[in-house]
Amino acid sequence: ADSVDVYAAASLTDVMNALVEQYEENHDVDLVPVYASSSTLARQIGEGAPADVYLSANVKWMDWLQDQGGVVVSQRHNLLRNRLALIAPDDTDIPSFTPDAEHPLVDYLEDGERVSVGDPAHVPAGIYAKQAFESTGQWQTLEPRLARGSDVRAALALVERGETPLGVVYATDAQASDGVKQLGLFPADSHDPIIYPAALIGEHPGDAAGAFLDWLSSDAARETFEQYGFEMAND
Amino acid sequence: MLTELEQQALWISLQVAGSALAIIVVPGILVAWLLARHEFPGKALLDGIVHLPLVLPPVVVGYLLLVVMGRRGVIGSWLLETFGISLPFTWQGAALAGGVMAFPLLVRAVRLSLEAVDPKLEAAARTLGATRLRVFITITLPLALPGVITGGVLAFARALSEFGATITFASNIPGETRTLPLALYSTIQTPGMEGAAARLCAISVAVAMASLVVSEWLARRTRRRMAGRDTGL
Amino acid sequence: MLTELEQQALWISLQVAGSALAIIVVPGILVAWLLARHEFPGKALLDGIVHLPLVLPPVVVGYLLLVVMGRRGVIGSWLLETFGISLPFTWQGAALAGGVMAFPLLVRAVRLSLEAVDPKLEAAARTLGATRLRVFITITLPLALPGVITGGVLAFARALSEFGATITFASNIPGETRTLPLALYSTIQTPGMEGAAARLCAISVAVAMASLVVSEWLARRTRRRMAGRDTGL
Amino acid sequence: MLELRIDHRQGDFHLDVDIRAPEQGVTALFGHSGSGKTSLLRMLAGLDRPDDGHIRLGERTYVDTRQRLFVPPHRRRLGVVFQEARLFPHYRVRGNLTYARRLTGGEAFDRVVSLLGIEPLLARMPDALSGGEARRVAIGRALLAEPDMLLLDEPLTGLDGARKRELLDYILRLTREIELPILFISHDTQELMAIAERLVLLDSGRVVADGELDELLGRAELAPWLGGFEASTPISARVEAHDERYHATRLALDDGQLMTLPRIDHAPGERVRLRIRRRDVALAREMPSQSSFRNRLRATVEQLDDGEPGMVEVSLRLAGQRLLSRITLEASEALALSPGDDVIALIRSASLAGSAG
Amino acid sequence: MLELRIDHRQGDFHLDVDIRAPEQGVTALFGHSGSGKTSLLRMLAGLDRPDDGHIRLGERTYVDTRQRLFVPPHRRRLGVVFQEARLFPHYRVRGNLTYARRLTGGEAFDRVVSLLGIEPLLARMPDALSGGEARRVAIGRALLAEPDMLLLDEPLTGLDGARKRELLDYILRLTREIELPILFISHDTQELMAIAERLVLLDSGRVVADGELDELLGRAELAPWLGGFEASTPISARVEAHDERYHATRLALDDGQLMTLPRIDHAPGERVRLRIRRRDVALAREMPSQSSFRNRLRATVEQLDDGEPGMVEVSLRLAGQRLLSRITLEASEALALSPGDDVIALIRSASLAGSAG
Ligand SMILES: Nc1ncnc2c1ncn2[C@@H]1O[C@H](COP(=O)(O)OP(=O)(O)OP(=O)(O)O)[C@@H](O)[C@H]1O
Ligand SMILES: Nc1ncnc2c1ncn2[C@@H]1O[C@H](COP(=O)(O)OP(=O)(O)OP(=O)(O)O)[C@@H](O)[C@H]1O
Ligand code: MOO
Ligand SMILES: [Mg+2]
Ligand SMILES: [Mg+2]
Repeated sequence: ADSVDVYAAASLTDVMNALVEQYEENHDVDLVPVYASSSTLARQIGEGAPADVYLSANVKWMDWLQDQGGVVVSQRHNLLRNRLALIAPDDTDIPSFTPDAEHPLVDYLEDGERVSVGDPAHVPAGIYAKQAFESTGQWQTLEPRLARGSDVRAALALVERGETPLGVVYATDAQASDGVKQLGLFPADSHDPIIYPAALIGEHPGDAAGAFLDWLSSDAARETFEQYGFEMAND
Repeated sequence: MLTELEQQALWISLQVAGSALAIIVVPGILVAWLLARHEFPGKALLDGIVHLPLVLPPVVVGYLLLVVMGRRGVIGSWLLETFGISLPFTWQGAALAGGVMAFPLLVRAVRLSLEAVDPKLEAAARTLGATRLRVFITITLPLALPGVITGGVLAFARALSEFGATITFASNIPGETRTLPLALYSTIQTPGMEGAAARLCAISVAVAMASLVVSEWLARRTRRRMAGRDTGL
Repeated sequence: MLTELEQQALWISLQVAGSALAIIVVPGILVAWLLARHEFPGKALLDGIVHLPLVLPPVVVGYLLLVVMGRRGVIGSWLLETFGISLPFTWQGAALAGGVMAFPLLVRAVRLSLEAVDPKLEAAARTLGATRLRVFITITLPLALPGVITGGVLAFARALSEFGATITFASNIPGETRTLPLALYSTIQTPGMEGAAARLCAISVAVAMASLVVSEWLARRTRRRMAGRDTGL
Repeated sequence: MLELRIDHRQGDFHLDVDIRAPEQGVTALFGHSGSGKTSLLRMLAGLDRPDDGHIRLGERTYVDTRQRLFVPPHRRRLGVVFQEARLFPHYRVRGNLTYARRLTGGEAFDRVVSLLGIEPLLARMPDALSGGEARRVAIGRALLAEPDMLLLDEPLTGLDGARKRELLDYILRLTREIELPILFISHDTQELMAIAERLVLLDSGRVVADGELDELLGRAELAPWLGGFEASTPISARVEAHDERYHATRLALDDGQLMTLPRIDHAPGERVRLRIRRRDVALAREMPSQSSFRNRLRATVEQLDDGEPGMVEVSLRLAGQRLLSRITLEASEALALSPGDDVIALIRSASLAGSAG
Repeated sequence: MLELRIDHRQGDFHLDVDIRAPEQGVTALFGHSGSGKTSLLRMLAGLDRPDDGHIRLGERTYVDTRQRLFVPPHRRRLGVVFQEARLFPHYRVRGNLTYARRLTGGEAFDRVVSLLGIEPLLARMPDALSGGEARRVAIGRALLAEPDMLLLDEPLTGLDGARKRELLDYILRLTREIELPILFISHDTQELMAIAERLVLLDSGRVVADGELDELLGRAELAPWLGGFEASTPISARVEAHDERYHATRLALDDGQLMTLPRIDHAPGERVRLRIRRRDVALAREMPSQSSFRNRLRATVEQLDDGEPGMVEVSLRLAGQRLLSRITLEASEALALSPGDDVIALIRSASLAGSAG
C-alpha cells in the first residue's frame, strides 16, 4: 500500500489518531501521523522531512514554509477553526461567564494567582490569548500575572493541577480534559480567527496524499472533527 | 552589549543553576556515599529513584514535580499550609527543577570517585582514632574531590540547560523563571528570530565554557597538589 | 500486556539508545583519554565542544544538528551526495541525536576514572616493555572500567530519555523515530490520555531500572574481582 | 595481658592462634612470608573481624564473637604502622603526623620529628617523598597518636642502618619509660634481637612457639625457623665503672669477675643485660698472655651438644649464669672438653659493641 | 659500560652524578634515605627525564639531553623492581608474571616461580597476597621480562631470611651465568656484602665514592656512611683439602700457612675469596696453646689507625695480602703494638661460616 506521511500540529494528536484509523479502514493506504509543534514541523519540512501532508495549528508557520525556497506547498486551504476558551479547575467556585471587556479576569484572581496560557511569544494559543486580552483592554494588568507554558497542553495541565485558577486554551482542549471546566468562550472577534491550514508538500505529491487531504474536508471527517470540538473552516 | 532581556535571562539562569547546585550538593554527596560504601535494604530502590530524572523525559519530570510539589501535591500542599511557600512559578521552583534533573549526574560522578578511594587509607585513618564520619570528611571526600568537582560541573551545566522540567513546573515567567534556555526556546519557536536565538545560544555557551574553565582549574589544582612521581609519563 | 504501539516504541527506544551508546563508546573513551592524560593545543576547545550538548537546551542541539546534518547542512549534504545517506527523520538520526546528547556524560565519567588510575602502575607496565597503547588497553582502561560502566549507564539512560533533540532532528515518526519519550509526549499532548501516559512512563522506568541493575551487577563484578583487604571496613 | 584467641579463614588460609602475652615490652611476631603475621595484627587493630574468637588487652575486650562484641578500630587506641606507608596523599607531612590530633606540636612533637629526621619534610606532600622518608612519616604518625599499644608491621624496612638503630633505641625507651607495649613484626633477626623480649613464632597460621626470645633461641627444634638468628645468650652484670680514656665500661659479674665492653650509657651500680653471640665466645684451657682479649672469664663446662655439622654448642656456667659458646668439632676435640672442665671463655670486647640493653 | 651523567632538580633536591660502571656484575647503590637512589634508578629506567645529562648502557644511548634523545621506557628492556610492589590489581598473579610476554611458561617460568615459592599463588588476585608474597611476585615479573639489565630497588625487604638467601644466590647466578648486569639498591649491609661487587655511595644527590666494594670498605673516610657494614677484608686463598670428619675445609695462603673453615663447596686447588670481618680478628703476641682457635696466622703489623672512640683499626700484612683487625684501644696499648711487629692473628673458624664466595 502507499504510505502517506501526515505532519500534524501536536494539538491535533487525538483527533488525527481517530481520523487515521477511520480512513485506513476504507482505504488501502498506510497513514503515518507525525506530531510535534507546528514550528518544529515547519522547520523539519523546510529541512526536507518526508512529509506529504502538513496540518499547521496557525497560518504563520504555513506562511513561513511557503516563503522558504525549495519546498513546494500546494493545495493549501484553511481546514479547521477553533475557539479560545477560558477554563478553571473542575472544582472551581467561579460560575460560567463570557470573558469579555465587561469581565476582566483580574477580578477572579486572588493575590499571587496567575492565568495560565501558552507562551504568547510563540505558542499560537498564547498569541491568540494575548490578542484577546489586548482587545478587551486587560493586557497591561494581566501580562505580569501570566503563567506561560511551552505549549497549550502545559497551560492546560497547570489548571488541571489547580496551580492556576484560570487558564486560556483551545475549546477543543477544554472539551477533551476531564479535569477542567469551561467557563466561557472568548468572543470570536476578540482575536484573529484560529485557523488550521492544511496543504500538500512536495513537488510531486502522490495521489494518495491528495486523496487523504480531500477526504479531510469530507462529511465523514467533519463528523469526527466536530466530535472533538473543531469547526470546519470551509475555505 | 547584552540586551536587557538577555541580561535578565542570564542572571536568572545563574541564580537558578547556582541554587540548584547548592541545594543538591550535600544530599548528593550523602546519597553517593550511601550507595558507594554501604549495604542496606532498599538500596536498589534508592539507586533507582536517584536515576529517575535521568531516564524520564524532562517534561514528565516537570509534570511529576507539579503532582508532588504543586499546591495540590502531597508535599506542596503541606509546604503551602505550613510555611505559605508555593514553588511553582518561582525561581526557587526553577532551581528545584534544575536540581532534580541534575541530581543523578552529581550522585553518579561523586559515587564513582568515592568508590575509587583506596580503602587502605580509610583503614589507616580509623586506626588513628577517626570515626567513620571523620574518615569520610577528612579522607574519603577530599580524595574524591575530582569526582565532586566533575559532578558539580555536570550538575551545574545540566541545571543551566534545563528546559522541559522547568517550563512545566515553574513556567516561563519573564524576570522570574525565564532562564536562558527558556528564552532561547521562545525565540527559536518564532519565525525570523534566528539572530536573537544565535545570540542567546552564544551566551549559554559562554557561561557554560566559563564554568568549565573554572572547574578544570579547580580540578587541576587538586591534582597538582597531590602529584608526585609518575605523573608525567 | 503491552500494546502494539508501546512495543514498537520500546523496541525503537532500545534500538536507538543501544546504537547511540555503540557509536559513542569508542570515541568517548578516546576523547576522555586525550583530555585526561594529554596536553595539546586546542584541548580547552575540545573540552568545550564535548560539553556543548550538555549546556544547550536539547531542542537547540536538535536544531543545530538539523542545520549541520540536514540535507542542506554542511555535513548532511556531503553525506547525501557521497553515500546517499540522509540522517534526519530516520532512527539512525535519532541514535545520532541521543548519542550527541549522551556524549558529555560518557566522556566525563570515563575521564574521571582514567584520572584516578594510579600512574605508578602505568609506569611499571612501561618498564615491562608495553607501549603507551598497550598500557592504555591492558592497564588504564581495565582499571577505569567502573567509570566506563558508569559512563555507559548514564549515556544509555540519557539516550533513552532523549526528547528535545530527537523530536527536532529526527522527528516523531511512528515505527521509525517514535521512541518512548516521544510516544509519551504524544499521549501527554492529548488531554484525557493520562492512563496511556502513565503506562509509557512505567515502561520507561522499567527499562531504565533494568539497565541500571545490569550495570550495577557488572560494576560489582569488576570491583569484587580485585577486592582484597580493607574493603569491608 | 594481651589475649588473642582467633579462628579465622581467608581463602585457603586458616589462622588459628591462641596467644597470651604480657601487656608490656616488645613482643615480636616472626614467621615466614605468608604465615599470618599481618592478618593477626589486623584483627588486633580491628581491621578484620575474626570468624570466631576473642581479643583482649588488659581490662578491655576488643572482640568477642560469642558475645557479638566488636570495638571499632578508632576506639582501640592502637598505633599501627602498616607494611606499606599508607600516608594520606592530600595532607602534607605535617597534616599526616597530626592526623590523630593528640600531639600536634610542642616538645613531644618536635622530639619525634627530629628523631625521625623529617623536619625538612614537614611541608611536603607525601608523593614527593622517598621510600624511607615516607616510612619514617608513617612511624611518626603512629607514635604521635599516643596509642595504648603500638602495632608495627615491618616498620624499619627501607631505613638506613644508623636511622634504624636510633629508632630501635627510641622504641625501646618507649616501652620502658612509658610502658608502652609493642607488637613488632619483622624478618630482620638482628632487629628482633635488639628489641624483642618475647617472640611468637607463626607458621601457616598456627603458633609454633611462644615465649621469651632467649629461651626460644635455645630450643634446638626451633632451628628451622630461628636458624637465621645469630644465636646469643643473655648475661646479667652490674656496671662497675667507666673508663673514659679507653672509652670503655667495666662490668662486674656476680662472682666478682670483670668484663670490659665499649662505653655504654648506664650509671655505675646499674644492672645491665648483655647479649653475647655464641660465635663470639672462644674457649681456652689456660689464660692466654699477651692477646687482645679483654674478657677472659673463668667458667665451667656444663654440657656439650651437637650443632650444625662440624660444630659443637658448649654450655658454660659463668658466675651462676649460663653462657653458650659455639666452637668447631675439631677445636672441641683438640681441647678434649667434657662436662665439669674448667675453661677460659675469651670474648672480644670489640665484639660486644651495642650488646647491652 | 653503564654511563650515567645526570644533572637534575626535583623540588629542593639536586641530583648531580657522573657514574661509570662496568656492564656486568652487581653494582650497589647505597646511601641514606633520601640520598637519591630511587631518583637515579628512575632516570635509568626512563621514568624521569634528567634536566641535563646522558645515560648510556653499552652501545645504546638511552638519554642525551643535548641531542634531545630519549628512549621511552618500554624500549629499554630493563627489568625494574620498585620499592613498592606495584602489582597490577586486575590481573591474577600469573597475569602479572607474564605481563611482559617474554617468558610465559615452560621451564624458565617454572624455575622462577618455584624459586620464589609462588606456585600456590598463581591464580590469586594481588590484593589477597601478603606483603612478602607481593614482593616475590614483583621480582618474578621483572625476571620474566628477560631484561638486558635488572634494576632492583630494595627488592628483598619483607622477605624472610631463608628466602632472601635463596634469592640472593639466584641473582648472583644470573649475573654470572647469563651475565646480566644488576643495579641493586639496599640498606641491608649484609645483603650488599653478599651480592655487590661495586658500590656507588650517594649522599644528598652526589656521588661520595664509587668503586670496588672491598676497596671502599677499606677507606676510613667513608666510615660515616659505611660504618654499618660489618667491615671486613677479602683474603684470597687456595683450597687445600676437605676434612669430612670435622666438616671442615683447609685453605692454604700463599705463604703456606693453613686456615680452617666450615666445609665449603669448592674443589681442592680452586682459589676462593674469604671475607673476614674485622671484629672477628683477635691479636696475640704469642701463639696461644690450648684454645679453640683453629686459625692462628702469623702476620706483621703495618699500620695503626684510630677508629670509633676507644677502638683501633690494625692493618696487618698476611701472606702478601692485607688483613684488617679491629681491637680496643686498651688491648692495643696492652699489647704495645707498633708497625713492624710480628703478631698472631686469631680467627675463629666458627666465625667464618659463609664467608667464602
Ligand atoms: N616529586 C618530588 N619533589 C620534590 N622532591 C622529591 C620528589 N621526589 C623525591 N624527592 C626528594 O628527592 C630526594 C631523593 O629521593 P629518592 O627517592 O631518590 O631517595 P632514595 O635515596 O631512594 O631514598 P630511600 O632510601 O628513602 O628510598 C628525597 O629527598 C626526596 O624527598
Ligand atoms: N583476602 C585474602 N584472601 C585469601 N588469602 C589471603 C587474603 N589476604 C591474605 N591472604 C593469605 O593469608 C596468608 C597470611 O597473610 P599475611 O599477610 O598475614 O602474611 P604475613 O605473615 O604478614 O606475610 P608477609 O611477611 O609476607 O607480610 C597469606 O598466605 C596470604 O596469601
Ligand atoms: O502543537 Mo501546536 O503548534 O502548539 O498546536
Ligand atoms: Mg605481612
Ligand atoms: Mg628509594
